[in-house]
Order: sequence, then structure tokens, then C-alpha cells
Amino acid sequence: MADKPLLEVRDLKVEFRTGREIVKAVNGANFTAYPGKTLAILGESGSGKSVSAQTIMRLLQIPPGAITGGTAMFHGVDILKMPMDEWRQMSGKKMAMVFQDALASLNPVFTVGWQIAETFRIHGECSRSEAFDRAGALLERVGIPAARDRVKDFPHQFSGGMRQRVMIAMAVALKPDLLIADEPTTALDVTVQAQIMDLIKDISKESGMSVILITHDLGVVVDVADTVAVMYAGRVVEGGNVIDVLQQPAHPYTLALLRSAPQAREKGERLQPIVGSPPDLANLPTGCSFHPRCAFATDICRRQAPPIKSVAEGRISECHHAETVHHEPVHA
Amino acid sequence: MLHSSIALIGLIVAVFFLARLTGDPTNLYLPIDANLETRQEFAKLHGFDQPSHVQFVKFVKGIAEGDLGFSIRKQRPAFDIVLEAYPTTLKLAFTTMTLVITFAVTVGALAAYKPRGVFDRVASISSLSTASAPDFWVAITGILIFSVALRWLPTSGMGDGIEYWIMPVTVLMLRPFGLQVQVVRASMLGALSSAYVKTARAKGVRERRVIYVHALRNALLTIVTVAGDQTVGMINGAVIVETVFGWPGIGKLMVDSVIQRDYAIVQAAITITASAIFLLFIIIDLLYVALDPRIRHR
Amino acid sequence: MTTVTTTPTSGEAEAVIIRRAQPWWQLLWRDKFACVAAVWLTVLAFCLIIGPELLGDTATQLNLRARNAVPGLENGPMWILGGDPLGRSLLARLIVGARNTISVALTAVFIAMTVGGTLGMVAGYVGKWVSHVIMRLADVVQSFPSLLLAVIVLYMLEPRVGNLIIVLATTRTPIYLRVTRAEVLEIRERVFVDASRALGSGRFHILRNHIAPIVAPTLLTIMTVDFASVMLSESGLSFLGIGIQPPAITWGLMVAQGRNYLAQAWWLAFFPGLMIMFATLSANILSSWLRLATDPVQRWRLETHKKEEDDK
Amino acid sequence: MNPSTPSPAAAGKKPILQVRGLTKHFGASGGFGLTSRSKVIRAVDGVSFDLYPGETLGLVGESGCGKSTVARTLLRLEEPTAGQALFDGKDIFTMDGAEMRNLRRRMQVIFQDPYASLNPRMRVEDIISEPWVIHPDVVPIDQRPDRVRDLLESVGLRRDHAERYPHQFSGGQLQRIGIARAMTLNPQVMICDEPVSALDLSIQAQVINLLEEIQDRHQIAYIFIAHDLSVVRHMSDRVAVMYLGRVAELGTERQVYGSPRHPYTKALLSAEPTINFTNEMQSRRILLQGEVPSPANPPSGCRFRTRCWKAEERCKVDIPELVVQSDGDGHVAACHFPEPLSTGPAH
Repeated sequence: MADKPLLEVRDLKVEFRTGREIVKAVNGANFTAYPGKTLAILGESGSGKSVSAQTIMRLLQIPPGAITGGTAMFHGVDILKMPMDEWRQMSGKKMAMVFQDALASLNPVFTVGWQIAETFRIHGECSRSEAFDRAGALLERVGIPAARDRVKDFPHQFSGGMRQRVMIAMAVALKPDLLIADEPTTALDVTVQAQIMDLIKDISKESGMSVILITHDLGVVVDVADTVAVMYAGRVVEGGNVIDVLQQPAHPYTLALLRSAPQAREKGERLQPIVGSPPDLANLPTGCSFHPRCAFATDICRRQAPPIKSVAEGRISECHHAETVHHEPVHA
Repeated sequence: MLHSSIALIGLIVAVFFLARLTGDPTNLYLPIDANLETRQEFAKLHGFDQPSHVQFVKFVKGIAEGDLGFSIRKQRPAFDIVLEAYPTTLKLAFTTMTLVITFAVTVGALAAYKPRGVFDRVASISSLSTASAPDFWVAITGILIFSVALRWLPTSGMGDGIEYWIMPVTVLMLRPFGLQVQVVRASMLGALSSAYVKTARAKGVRERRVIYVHALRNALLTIVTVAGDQTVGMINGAVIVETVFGWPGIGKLMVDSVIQRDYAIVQAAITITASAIFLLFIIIDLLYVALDPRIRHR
Repeated sequence: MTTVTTTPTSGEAEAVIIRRAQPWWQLLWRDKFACVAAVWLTVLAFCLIIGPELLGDTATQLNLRARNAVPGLENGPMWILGGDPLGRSLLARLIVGARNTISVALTAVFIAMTVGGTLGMVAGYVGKWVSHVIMRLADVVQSFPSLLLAVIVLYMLEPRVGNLIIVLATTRTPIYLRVTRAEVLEIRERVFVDASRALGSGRFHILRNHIAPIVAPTLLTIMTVDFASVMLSESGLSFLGIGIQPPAITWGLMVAQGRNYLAQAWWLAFFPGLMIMFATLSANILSSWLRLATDPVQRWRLETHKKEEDDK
Repeated sequence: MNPSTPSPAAAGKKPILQVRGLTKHFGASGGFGLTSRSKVIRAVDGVSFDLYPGETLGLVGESGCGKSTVARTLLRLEEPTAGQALFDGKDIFTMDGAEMRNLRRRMQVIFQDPYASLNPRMRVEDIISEPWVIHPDVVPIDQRPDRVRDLLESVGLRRDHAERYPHQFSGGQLQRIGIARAMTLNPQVMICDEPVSALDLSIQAQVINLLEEIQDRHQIAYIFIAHDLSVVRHMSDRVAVMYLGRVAELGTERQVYGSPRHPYTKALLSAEPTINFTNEMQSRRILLQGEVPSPANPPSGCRFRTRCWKAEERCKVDIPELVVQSDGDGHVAACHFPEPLSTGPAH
């Protein structure tokens, strides 16, 4: 990882204010994306992974949301403090996003060709007719059969997998440096999921585009990512190279997650679930947020927030007992 | 389309049988002061002594031929009288609806852009107020202030000058405007918080374009539906406004005929209005298909 | 009238999974407009219940000195809003008139809701044919301007209070019918209804235990907004002279009677109209508050403190 | 075709549920004049399987393969177009009202979405005791509050949770409530329709363990429907793989996962992303072309042929039957050109 970072998010904090409660959706998250690499942000629902992505894309709805701290350096500029007008010129051109629900994310009343062409037109790339031509070519590139005819079709005329291809076409239209994919295959079947993931991998390889992949699926992380950031309760609790992290986790949460995944096992053998419930983001536990569910928790975990430790080259973990966990075998 | 044609048929049947429900239809057709001889003669002339189904066939046939009865008060075919009244109402309704939609979309979209902002609060309260204002009361209060006290506008009547139009149009606008602002605001809010708007923003589409192209285009579906209902409801407003301002439109004609018990005109007016509404529904359906590709391909 | 709801945003949903509901009176207290509206409607309800008994005599008592009296305190506190051409207290008449005005609207809305709600449940939960017949009937009623329908029917069936209520109720019924049916159709496809069916429950059990409790709040919201528009229709009809007939007192009738004295005694038409407007406005404000309060997606807008918003 | 050989767990027992030729076509009947469409969706087309007491039969497949429709028809939430389902020898589809009510006690269901499957306006106590309101003779009224709380404890919740409303719980807790409700009538068969798909990984394991504990304790037979292959593998004694309304392959968990005979099963298994760092799996990945065809217009012959790399002329014409495979009598697959038996051990 000698490369200069493409996107560096530091200490990001996002809150949602509802009534008397303040929900700390993102609570000091750090992660870095490198050129040409794929970073997976892994987390369960409520971990703050999606909110982080939307915040970086400046899509957070304010109110009820509010950015209460942190920076996101992209090409040397803090994009969170950039004036909106300036950001609009960058958004979609330098950094693009693909969402989970492609049907809802495409405008139902415009043709897919129009929607892709709009990307070219608003960034002043080319004329209307040329934009349409390029839209057709793009649809062809993402593997839509009879693409040139289908530019005139509306989103509801496509199947789930095809819609996600349209979304990808739209996102990569201007060859962005960074693509944020927010659970792009969660709603899709495994066979289609494999196709879409391959497509993203291909395009990334082809154009040197970096990808931030938001997912809750360990398998997908292994499949496509170079580095991974594991999120829990709004913080990145562990980060590093995918194979290292998932083979030798240094945070109890990652370890517990791997252990709770149903693998091929003998019948009658029970899974090892993570005890307890996900944290209440409006009322986070003291010290380490994970301590009530953690098998390694000691007194210090209840009192003190853990420091960020480096357990190996390029590996960080936010745990008082990171070293102990790091030497724990995944499957006991 | 189907439902409006069924409604049309249902209405014609209802009009026919309502007249018979109340007893002897001659009571309805003739002025209250008509003597017995006239009544009998009239009943015979119009076949009211015949069985109902024969009368019904005759009635429907009459409609098909454009014969909607004869106004005894005015001594003219009811059809002609109603047709003469229509342009006034149509002009009034058209002007009003154009203004309602223009203003409501502007105000509603701006209110939705910053929900709970200052503009939104002002817009909400004023739209709720206009939607709650009794139109007849606003009309006479308006006359009191602008015509009687200030002498800026004419008290009533229809003329060529714009001063004749200001008050009737304003009064007629009040409730549809108030309602439409809320509808536009709500559907714009819905559209603006949708995932496709997020996509548009992520593409780098500017806020103005997000609102007026991406969101508004979707919100239009609801706006058109409500505008259609309101255009039908214009008749309601026209009844009051035309009566208060003395405009010779269909609303005033109908109220006058009811009070004068000129049944032929009432019947003709209902039939023609129902047909007009039928036509309107067809237009709305077509508009809907044009606006929503999902309906087009179903 | 179309009710518009917004779709939840995907981002928000993730962050706000666990939330505690606030009691309704706290939500009401947060929205000052809705609060005032609720208070005003309570005052009107008070007038409705005891107004005629309390002030019935004052409202009909002639006072020659107070003929067309200018609003003010010269003729005593009851004449604060002025007197009519017979010297009767306008204030007393307004209070007494509340009963007719509001009870006609309330009864009409209640009938419309009961009939519409029941028919809607039937249309939503029985065979297609019955449903079709009911829906087409609703089409017929709905595709015709309500005021016009009222004018015609009252013309043929003479303007008695009972007829007036029936007409107003009939024109409003289709709205409840449609909303109920749409909700029933939607709810009966929900998984918890399937779960109940899988447990062996019958139609009636599902309607009573699962569907009715969810439809009821929606209907209540529509009722408040509908109450406003029915009251306007009733007043309009009274104004045209085909509603409730004198000597009964209603606000619409008072506006109509006052119209003849517009130049000499503007208050005769002005105050009754204002009463109508305040009553409808209160109902409308309360209903838009209800809509927010019963919508889990929009609810946060009420829960958010004003102070916090001003920070941004 | 007799896919009825029991799994080892159920050896020597008679099946509790025998499904034969279950077919469900949507839009085929009940169309009304102007609104009906001539399109017929063949959601389920001749599905047969047996379920033995105390075992778990997994049902896997991608969306639109008809696995949920099978569940819904067995529960009579949909009426089948054809076929039989013998519960203890009596056909579910021809039962009258009283028999149906009796069956409801013996066969219960857990749904996918824990939020949607509980009425948001009912307290947990009312939700769990609803079955006793419908079947009043099961538990006397005065004992119900106690029984509700006992049940809550048995699924890992607290007694005082009975007073709360669904929105005050997390997804995993709600699913526990759903399980408690299904247990109120002491069923013999439980249809689990994607019970853990909506749950996060950390919670999913808790619920799976709970389901397994309940099965051990009460000897309930599960039909376990899911699209997640590893979850099904963990849960099931036997597995049926469905594609476009038909069973493609059925066998014990070891047979199906260790040595898939149907090309679709093989492709499906290879597409599932796993936490497996040996590159072996990656390189063996079979990337299927295209998407599942519409059940309104399924391909002729073998339904998988449009995406199958082995398809030949014969697959267009002949509908493949479920044929017993050589590796054991319980293993059946519907393919003209089945995959060779894998020699290596199941991984």
C-alpha cells in the first residue's frame, strides 16, 4: 500500500436527531480507499456503513441527519466542506454511486437512455444525440442484450439484474476515479449476483477505478475486495488486507462474525452466535461499544474506549485485547 | 374511461327516476302557480300519463337527438339556454385552473424544498386557510371591501375589463389552490426523498433540475389527478361565485332554475354537465397514460 | 380528495431502527398551531352541547335599542359583536348556531364514515362481483359535483335537515369507501394476516382483530378534514337558501341574511363567516397534524425540537 | 418417481407429509371479464417430496423458483391448481373446515420478515395468545398469561416482554416472538419460509440455534425454505433444489452438496460466495449466463436448458424426470446429462 490514498475518511461523525434522542449513526469512522483497489466496508444493519457512504456522496438528508465531525480528503480536498455547487461538478464525474434497490433508484418516468445520457449532458460532455449514442454503447458494455434498442425502454421493463447493470452503466459513464457500491447485489439472486460482481471487477480492472463496496456479506468481501473495513456501532473496528483480516481477525467482533457464519458442519453441531442484540445507537454502551457482547471483555473495556492499534503491517484494530484476539484461531 | 361512462349512464337514469320519485313530474316541470288545466294538458303533451319504461325510452331518445325538454318559463328549448351559459363558466373555470396549477406548483415545490422552513410554514398556514375559507363569505366580504368601501372593483356583473374578473377568479381559486398546494408539497416531499432523486444528485444534477425535472415530473401524476377532481369541482364553486357576482354561467342558471322550478333547464344542465365531466375524465385518463410509462406498458 | 404519503428513505431507515413512541399529547403540544386548533374545537364542542340551553332565549330576545348595533360594549357584553336588524345578540346567535352547523356536518360525516367504512370492508373482503357493484355506485356518486347533487336533491325532496344530512353524507361516502377498500386490500395481503390465517382464523376474526384497528386511525384523519369540507358545503347550501330554513339558526344562513345589510351592518355577515372559517381551519390543521402523527415515516418532523432545527 | 427414501434421522418412520404432483398456476382461473389476463404464471409445476417426522427438509432455489408458493399452498394460503398433499394420510387440499382447523394445530409456519409478520398494533401477549383465541380449547383463559410468559422464556426473551409492542424489539427478537407464536399449538410440522434471511449474520446464528433446539426438544419436522445455501446446508437432513417451479435435485445434504448431479445445483453452489481462501473454489466457478426465465413463459423440455452449458436438442423436447442416482437411493435429479459423481470427499 505504498500508493497515495484516493479517499481518506478521518473521524467521520454523523447523527440523526429525532425527538429527545440523538442517534449516533456514524461515530468516528476512519477508512481509506487506494487507487485501483477495492475497499469493502463490512457491517450489519445499523453499523453506519450506508450512512457513511451517503455522507461522503453528500446525500445525507439534513435534517434529521447532521455531520458533526470529520474529514473526507479526496484528491487532496475535503469534500465534506466543499461548497455544494463545486461538489455537484465532481459528483458523478470523479466519484459515482450505485445503490441497493435499482428499481427505486431509477426514475420511473424517464427512459434508461435518457437517464444515462443526462450524466453526459449535465457534465457538459457532449451533445444530446451523441449522449444517446454513448448511452447505447455503455449499455452494451455492461452486457445488456440488444442494448441499442433498449435505450428507449423504461426501468420497469428491465429485470432486476438488468436494472442493476443500467445503474452501473450510469455510474461509470464518465469513468469516475471512485465508485461507491452500496449493497449492489443484496436484492439479487446468487447467480445474478456473481455476474454483477464480475462486471464491477472487470470495469474496475479495465479503467483503474477504485471501488468502495458496502456489504454485509462476508463471502462477497472475500470474492471482490482487496482491503476491508469492519464497522460496528458507527466505527471501523478493524481494517486491513481482506485475507489477513478474515483469516486472522484482530477484533473480537470480526472473529465472532466469522464464527457465527453457517459453514459446512456436522449435523447436531450448533453455531456460535454473537450473544445479545445490536447496540442502541441512541444509547451506546460506555467504553468499547462491543463489550456487552464480547467474550474477551474485561473491566477496562467497560470504562475506556479502546485505542486504534496496529497489530501487523497495514492492520488496525480497535480493541484493548487486539493482540490476544489476533492469536486466536478462527475455528476452535 | 369505463367508469366514467358507467357514471354517465347511472346519472341519466338517476335524473329520470328522481323526477318520478317525488310523485307527479308535472309538479316539477311546471311553475307552482300553474292551474289544473295546464297541468293535465302538459302531462298529456309530454306523455307523463304513459308507463315509466315508455317514458324512459323517450327520454333517452330525446337525449340522443339533443332534445332535452322545453323551458316553459323562458319559452325556449332548454338545450339552447344551457349551451349559451356554458362558455362563461368554461372561461371562468379555465382561467382559474390555470392560475391554480401555476401558483400551487410554484408554492408547493418551494415549500417541499425546505420542509419546516419559514416559507413552508407560511405556505402551509396560508394554504390551509384558503382551503378553509367559505367562498361565499369571502366573496361578499370582498365586495364589501373592494367594491363598497374602496370602490376599486365592480360589485358584480361580467364585463370585458380585467377588473370584472379579479374577484370571481380569486374567490374560485381559494379552495382548489389551498388543497393543491398541500398535494404538491406532499408529493414533492415524497419524490424528493425517493431513491431516484438520490441517484440524480449522485450523478451531479443541480438542485434546481432535481426539483423541476426529476421530482416534479413524478409528482405530476398526483397533481394531475387532483387537478382533474378540482376541475369537476369547479361547478361547485361556480354555483356560488356566479350567484354572488351575477355571472350568467351554468352555476347561476342552475340555481335560478331550481328556485324558479324550471325543471327542463335543470335536467338539461345536469345531462350536459355530466357529459362534459365524462369528456374530462377521458382527457385525464389520456394524460395519465402520457405521463406514466408504467401504465402505458401494463 | 387524495391523500398523499411519502415513501421512507433508505438511508434514514438504517439509522433509526429502535425508537420510542411519544404520547400523543406531547406531540400535540409540540405543534402550537394544532394545539390552538384543538382548543378552539373544544370550545365549539362546548357551544354545541350547552349553547342553545344556555343562550337560546338571548338569541331570540328582541332588543329594539340594539337594532343593527355596532360591535362594542354599549349594549352590554352579549352585544359585543353587534346586533342584528331585530336587535338580537349576534354573539348569542353565533353560539346557538354552532349546534345546527356543527351537528349537521358531524352527523353527515359520521354516517358517511360508517356506511363508507362498512361498504369498503365488504368490497375489500368479499367476491369480485359485489365489490364491482359497490365501486361503480361510488363512481356514479363521485363523478358528479357534490354541491350540484345537493342542490338537485334538495330541490326535489325539499330542504329538511334530515334530507340535508342524507345528501351531504351520500356525497362524502365514496371517499371512505375507497380508502377503506384500498386499505383492506393492502392489509389483507400483509404477512401478519397470512400468519393469522395459518393459525386457522376466519374472515371475521381478521377483519375485527387485524384490519379494523389499522383502518380506524386513517378514517379518523379523513373525518377531520372531511368535517371541514362538509361544513363548508352545508354553509354554502344555507347561503343559497336551499339548506336549513329559518327560523333555525346556522352560520351559513346568518351570512346569507347579513348579506342584505352589507352596507349598513357588515358585521352581520362577517362574524358568522369568520366562525365557519375558524372551525374549518381548525379541523384542517388538526387533520394535517393527525396525518403526520399517525405516519411513522413523517413522525420525526413532529418529534424534532424546534431549537435543534434552528441550529442549522 | 418416488422421492421418498427417508434420511438416516428418520429411518423406519412413516412420512408425516407426502406431497405429490403439487401444481400452482396463477392467473389461470377466477379471472373476471375485463381485468383478466390470459397469461398463466406456472409458479409450481408438479412438485413431489416426502417429509418424515423430526427431520428437516431444505428447499433451496432462486427467487421465482416457487419455493415460497409450495409453502403457501401447503398452508392453504393459496389454493393449489393440482396435486395432493397427504398429512398423516389425509389430503390437505380436500379437507373441510373442521379438518382444516385441526390441521392448523399440527402444521405451523414461520415467515421471513419478522416486522411484517407481527401486527404492529398488538401487544406481544396478544400476538402470542391469538392462536388460543382461535382455538379456545387448547389453553384455558386463566392460564394463558402464564403460558405466554413461559413461551417467551423458552425462546430466550424476558417475561415482561409480553407487555410490549413489536416496534420495541429488534429483528432477531421479533423472529423469536414469531417462533413462540408458532409453538403455541404444539405443531408436528413447521414450515419455515426464509426465517433468517432478513436477519443480520450475528442474529441469524442465534435464531438457527433456537430452531434446532426446538426441533430436538419437540421432534418437529421442518420444511426449511431459504435461498442461502450455507444456511440450508447447516439446517437440513435432506435438500431439494428447485428451479422454475420444478424440483431439479433432491437428496441428503451430503449427496446434494458433496456431489451435485444436476448442472443447476452445481452452478448454484459455485456461485455462492463463501469465506474460502483456497482459490480452488474460485477457479471452479461456473458463471451462468442470463437470468431465470419468466415462469409465465417457461422453456420447453428441461426448464434449465436456456442457461445450461450441457443442453442439447433432447433437452428442448423431453422433460427430464427425477431419476434415482447411483450414489444412494435417496438421491434423485432431473437431468438428461447428469454430472459425474464426485470422487473426492465433501468439503
